Amino acid sequence: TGSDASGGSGDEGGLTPVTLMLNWYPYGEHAPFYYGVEEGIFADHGIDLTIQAGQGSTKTAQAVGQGQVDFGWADTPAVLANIDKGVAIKSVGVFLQTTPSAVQVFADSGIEEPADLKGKTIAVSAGDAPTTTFPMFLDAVGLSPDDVTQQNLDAAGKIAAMLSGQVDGLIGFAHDQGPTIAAKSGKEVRYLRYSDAGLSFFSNGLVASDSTIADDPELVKALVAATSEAFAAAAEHPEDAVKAMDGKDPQMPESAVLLDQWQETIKLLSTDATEGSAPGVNATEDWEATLEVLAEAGLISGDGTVDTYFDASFAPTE
Amino acid sequence: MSVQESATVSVAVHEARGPEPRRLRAWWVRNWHPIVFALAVLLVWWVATALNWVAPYIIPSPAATWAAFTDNAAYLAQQTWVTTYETVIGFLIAIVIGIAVAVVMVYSKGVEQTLYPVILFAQVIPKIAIAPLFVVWLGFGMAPKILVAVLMAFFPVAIAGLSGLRSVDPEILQLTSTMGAGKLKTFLKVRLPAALPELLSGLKVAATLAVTGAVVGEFVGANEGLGYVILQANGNLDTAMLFAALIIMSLLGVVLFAIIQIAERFLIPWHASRRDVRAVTVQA
Amino acid sequence: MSVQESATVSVAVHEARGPEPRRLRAWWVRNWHPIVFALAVLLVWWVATALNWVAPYIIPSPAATWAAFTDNAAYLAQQTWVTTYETVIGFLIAIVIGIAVAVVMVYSKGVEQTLYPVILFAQVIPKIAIAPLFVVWLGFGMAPKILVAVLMAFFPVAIAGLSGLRSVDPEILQLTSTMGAGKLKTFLKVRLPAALPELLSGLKVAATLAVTGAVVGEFVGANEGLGYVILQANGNLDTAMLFAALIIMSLLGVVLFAIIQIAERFLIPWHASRRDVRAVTVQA
Amino acid sequence: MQQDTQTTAERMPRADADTILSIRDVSITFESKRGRVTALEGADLEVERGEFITIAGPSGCGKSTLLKAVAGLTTPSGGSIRLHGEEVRGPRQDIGFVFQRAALLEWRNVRGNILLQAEMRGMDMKAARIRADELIEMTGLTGFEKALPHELSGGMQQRVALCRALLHEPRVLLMDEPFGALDALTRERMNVELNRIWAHTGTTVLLVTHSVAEAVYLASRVVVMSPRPGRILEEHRVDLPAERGYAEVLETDEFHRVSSRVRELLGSPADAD
Amino acid sequence: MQQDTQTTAERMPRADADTILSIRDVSITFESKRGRVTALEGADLEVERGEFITIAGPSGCGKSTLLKAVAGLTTPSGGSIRLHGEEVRGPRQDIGFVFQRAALLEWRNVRGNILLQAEMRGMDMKAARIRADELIEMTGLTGFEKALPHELSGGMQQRVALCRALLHEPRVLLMDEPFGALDALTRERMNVELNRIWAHTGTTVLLVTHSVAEAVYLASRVVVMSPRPGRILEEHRVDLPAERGYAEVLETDEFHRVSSRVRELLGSPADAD
Ligand SMILES: Nc1ncnc2c1ncn2[C@@H]1O[C@H](COP(=O)(O)OP(=O)(O)OP(=O)(O)O)[C@@H](O)[C@H]1O
Ligand SMILES: Nc1ncnc2c1ncn2[C@@H]1O[C@H](COP(=O)(O)OP(=O)(O)OP(=O)(O)O)[C@@H](O)[C@H]1O
Ligand SMILES: [Mg+2]
Ligand SMILES: [Mg+2]
Repeated sequence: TGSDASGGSGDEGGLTPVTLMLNWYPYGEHAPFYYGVEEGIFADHGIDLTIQAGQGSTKTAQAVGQGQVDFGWADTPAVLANIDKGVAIKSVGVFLQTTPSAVQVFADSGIEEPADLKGKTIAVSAGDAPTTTFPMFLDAVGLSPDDVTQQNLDAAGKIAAMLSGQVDGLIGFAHDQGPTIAAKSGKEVRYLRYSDAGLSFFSNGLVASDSTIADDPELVKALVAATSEAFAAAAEHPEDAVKAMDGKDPQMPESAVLLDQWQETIKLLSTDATEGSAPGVNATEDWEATLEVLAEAGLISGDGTVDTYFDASFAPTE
Repeated sequence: MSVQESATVSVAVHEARGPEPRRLRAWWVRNWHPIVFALAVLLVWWVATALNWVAPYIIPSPAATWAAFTDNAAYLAQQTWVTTYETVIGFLIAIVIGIAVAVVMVYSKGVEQTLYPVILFAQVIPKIAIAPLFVVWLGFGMAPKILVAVLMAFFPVAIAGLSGLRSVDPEILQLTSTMGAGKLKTFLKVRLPAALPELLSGLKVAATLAVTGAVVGEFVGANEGLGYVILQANGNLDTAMLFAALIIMSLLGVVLFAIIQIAERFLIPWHASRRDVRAVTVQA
Repeated sequence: MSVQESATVSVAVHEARGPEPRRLRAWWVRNWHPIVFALAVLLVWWVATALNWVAPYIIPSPAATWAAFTDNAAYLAQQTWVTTYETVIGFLIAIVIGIAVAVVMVYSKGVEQTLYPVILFAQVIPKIAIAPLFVVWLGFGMAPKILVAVLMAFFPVAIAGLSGLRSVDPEILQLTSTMGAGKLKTFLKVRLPAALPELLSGLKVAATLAVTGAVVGEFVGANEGLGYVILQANGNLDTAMLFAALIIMSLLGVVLFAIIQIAERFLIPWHASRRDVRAVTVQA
Repeated sequence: MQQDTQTTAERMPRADADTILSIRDVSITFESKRGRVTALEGADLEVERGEFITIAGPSGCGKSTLLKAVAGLTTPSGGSIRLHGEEVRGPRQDIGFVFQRAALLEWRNVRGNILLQAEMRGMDMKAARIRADELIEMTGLTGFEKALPHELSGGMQQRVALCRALLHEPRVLLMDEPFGALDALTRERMNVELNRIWAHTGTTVLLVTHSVAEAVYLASRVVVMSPRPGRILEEHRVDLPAERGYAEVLETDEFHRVSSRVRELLGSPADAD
Repeated sequence: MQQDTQTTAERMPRADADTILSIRDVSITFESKRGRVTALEGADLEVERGEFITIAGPSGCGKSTLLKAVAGLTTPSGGSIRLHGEEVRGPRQDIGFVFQRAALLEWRNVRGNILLQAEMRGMDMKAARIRADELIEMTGLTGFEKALPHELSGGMQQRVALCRALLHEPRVLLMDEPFGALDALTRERMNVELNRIWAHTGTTVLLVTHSVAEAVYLASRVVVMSPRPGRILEEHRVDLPAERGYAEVLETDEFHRVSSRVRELLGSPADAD
């Protein structure tokens, strides 16, 4: 099917077949995986990569935990919450280190800054990380949770509600819904990023099951390394990277949206602490900050340490 | 009840009155199956979670589920009320629309041919897929949830109603046609009662679908109701709460279903399916 | 067909054979309703989108939808095939399970009391809510989708089957009980044929639910199938593709439904509901 | 033929003012996937207001079909039926019909089934209820007013159907073997009641029966039909007073004359049944 | 009572080797929400192998109920019924039963309905088919083998039910007004056929009828029941050869003697019907 993109290139012999489940259907953020396969980066690391669409980070995390796929690409808050609940997985490297969580409004809506959200209605999705941490964002920008009306809606409903003016904005990932809304409405979208309010925590990264980590550390290492290279390469050649997704799935967003999405993603690949490092290099202080935020939001228990959630032995070091 | 026994429409019954323990025993003899079964399910559930056959993030322990109930009793009651309200209103509207559709289809071939594709379409599309439409058209109130409940529930009513209304003994219709009553009267006094047994079995299916419909409607966009509880529990990986909500939902369905079963007793006591209970010979 | 006409079981028909144009006209007279209606719907759709009454991100234009069809013909055909396969398998399993459940419930009061809560539970819980369980247990293949289709479709079969099997004329059962046949034979030769009309109307509901079930199963976790197409289209607000997939789904439901309608013609030609078509007097 | 009878050929249709029902050259052919069955072929019958026509004929000869055609429940394939001077097209409401099968509504009790007639016609319910109780009394169903059809014996069901057809005192009464499931005594009582009703109300009756005695006792004219395809073989006027005692009539020469001719036509021996 | 009849009181149950059916002090009371109806009260009847018992009695007196109790389809409230020496509990399969209502399967055609008996009993189908065709021929249904029940006249349906009960040549035959919807001629033919079958096969028959002539012509013993609650009023042995010509029997003194007594008991006058 369309989403299967096995790395057919490269030498045939010696490649380990690996399945990676994404957090969602393929969109711009995932360009590096396709680009990496096309460029032979994964093959160079001895990996024959199969990319599989996912349906939410929790499902991806649990699929990895159950051994139904080898690796997962999932949102860190969801991963950590699952680990808390006993799913036997660990993060092996977060790539989106600045949260893409943002309140997204139309540029012409009169909402210029977070303070303007007062009295507005914002579409949210119950239970996901951006929604759960929304009160902290409000707090950070000097508003109280009661100042904003939250309307819970499903993913498609959020966008439609915003386009039709029933809500003033929505909460989601800036590099995901934003470009789609802009493309559909023809209007510019303004992002009120959590990170701009000083609230940051990790987003998508690679996860592996405890057993894979124990049984085949070399494979994990190879995958993390290849992914890092692929992200670096894709960040350098955004157009080519997005082009690599062409034809992989007839339903992918149009290329302009994909490119927009990927370029938004590039901005998220590092924090102040990891500025200049290779993609996928995690700083312990960022991990600690993430744990603190998520514990405060109640997404995780707060009892665990970084080691509980993250196996640092695979991430690139430089 | 074997074929042979069930064929013996007139069965002998022993007088049920007697001293307390005897009545209790009689009650137990009649009802032990589901009770024993329910206890067995509870036991398996408890063992499976206690021995960690299934992880708690997949299935919570009975104790955790019970705690979710008690810790959130007031909250759950409030959400249950919302969903119940949507379900009942949706179900009632579905009954009216379903019967109306069945009636016009019985009386007009042209309408039947025209309506069939429409109601099929309405039935087949997954309501979650057209969620954005509901949000845009009906906003965030109860209306879209009720609409989803109606959309899910009216189809079985219409189909069973149609089939029931069609199954009326043609000779009875011939007879009543010589009595010169209008269509409405003939419908109310002949066709509808004759269709009731089948219609009621359609209502049973519809009742369960109305519950599902209301909850799915809440998935689409709601700040309250059991669907919201489920979504949030799913997001928080709070399986205990998830199970609590699912159990309440099921109970809601069971209650609606039971109401129709009881209604059957009053509405179609005459029907063949109930007859063996009634035509009994008395033991001397 | 008015009450009075429909009561006239024996209706006069004119011979249908004649020159071509006459047959065409006869065909048109019989079928104009749905055709005109479909054209009207298309027109309203076209006007509404052309005049921008509804935004294209809510409802795409007919042209855009058609383009989505043609541009992705092969892809859609492939996904349709997957969903069709899941639906059909799920539907067949649901028929078998539904009838089996109805049968054991008819023959044993204890089993009935025990099973009812179970099947009610299975019916009421929204499949999307227990999706993670299916994924965890059955992986990402076709199994969980078929399971959802079965879970959604078997209930109407069981309820209609139960009600149909119960409605057999008690006197006929008395009669056949004097013929000394085993339960199986009595079931196959008496109860099942008598229950068929009702069972078939349950199957109609089940067929549509099987389609919905397969698609909802695909929502849960799939890399192919119409559910995958719909979910992705929804995420991208690609309404043209969404509509294309929804239309295909509906057609799938309509086709299954039509197959049962045709089966009715062969399986229950004797039934009252079909009788007016057959007992006709010839015009001299 | 005998002097005081007319054969179908002799009796020509007249445009009589008093003709309430005129059946002319009626043929009815049923078509099913199995082929065609001609139930009636060229049936002719003129009925005058207030006549009591009894119809006898072999099983399957089209008697029920004829009654249904008169009621407008079956459309003839050929010929014409005029009731009250109007061509019959579609169900007639100015009649009372007792079907061969009791055809009771299984969800209504005895009284409810009888009162259906009144409810459907929008009759005055109070009067109807009184009349229903009279009929229940007359047919010996007292005590079973609240019984459901399946709790009744075959004969009792038939009596309920009879009451239902009589409730609205129709001007034309079509009865298809209304007493077939009754024992001799009950049947006789019903016969006497029916004769009384007919004699006093001037109702026009068409009654199908297999009992020759019943046919002759009740009739002002007995019609005998041929085997399928049904035609009207002979008609015999019964020259007896309108209101008749049962035992007396059975002694009369007229009764014996007509009965034996009818028996002869039906091919049945002597005076068994 | 008359010398050659026994009243119920006189006739004491004997443990006869040849007693095939023994009904002793059987009472049947139906209970419904309306109250109780006692259909039978203290019914006693001993039937010997090869007897032909005809049962007459007023409508609603419990005749059908009695037959159903013998077949094990209704459980008596009191008393005992023994068939072939065994207590009857639950449906009996060693019988043939013609219900008062034809009770045909509406989805099976005439032949299919008759052959149901053979299929259910797992009889040899080839032989059964031949026998079915004989019965169809005998009952005058030839040409309607493929007709569905709703395409048949009332009398034709009844004949199909008759064929179905005869197909397996049961040793005990229970018939509830099997000829009620037939015309005199057909009925007579059926009577003669049934008499022939009985005389040649030694089948034991219990037949309910409202026709006194039929009751006496067919019976080796006529049983008359009282109005509800049904008891057995009198029994009359009919002293005529097993195989009987119809016309001849009607002339015999024995026939007249028994018929008039039965008519008297039933309260019906002279020789109407
Ligand atoms: N709906 C029908 N379809 C096909 N054939 C029919 C239908 N109704 C009646 N017939 C046929 O028409 C013929 C006459 O039937 P009808 O019921 O009028 O007979 P009848 O004289 O009333 O007989 P009986 O005395 O047995 O009631 C029969 O051969 C029957 O098979
Ligand atoms: N299932 C039942 N429930 C309640 N009452 C019943 C039931 N079956 C029969 N009865 C009653 O039992 C009595 C005898 O009925 P049964 O059918 O035996 O009469 P019958 O002698 O066959 O009369 P008929 O000659 O009219 O057929 C009737 O009063 C009837 O109302
Ligand atoms: Mg007839
Ligand atoms: Mg009876």
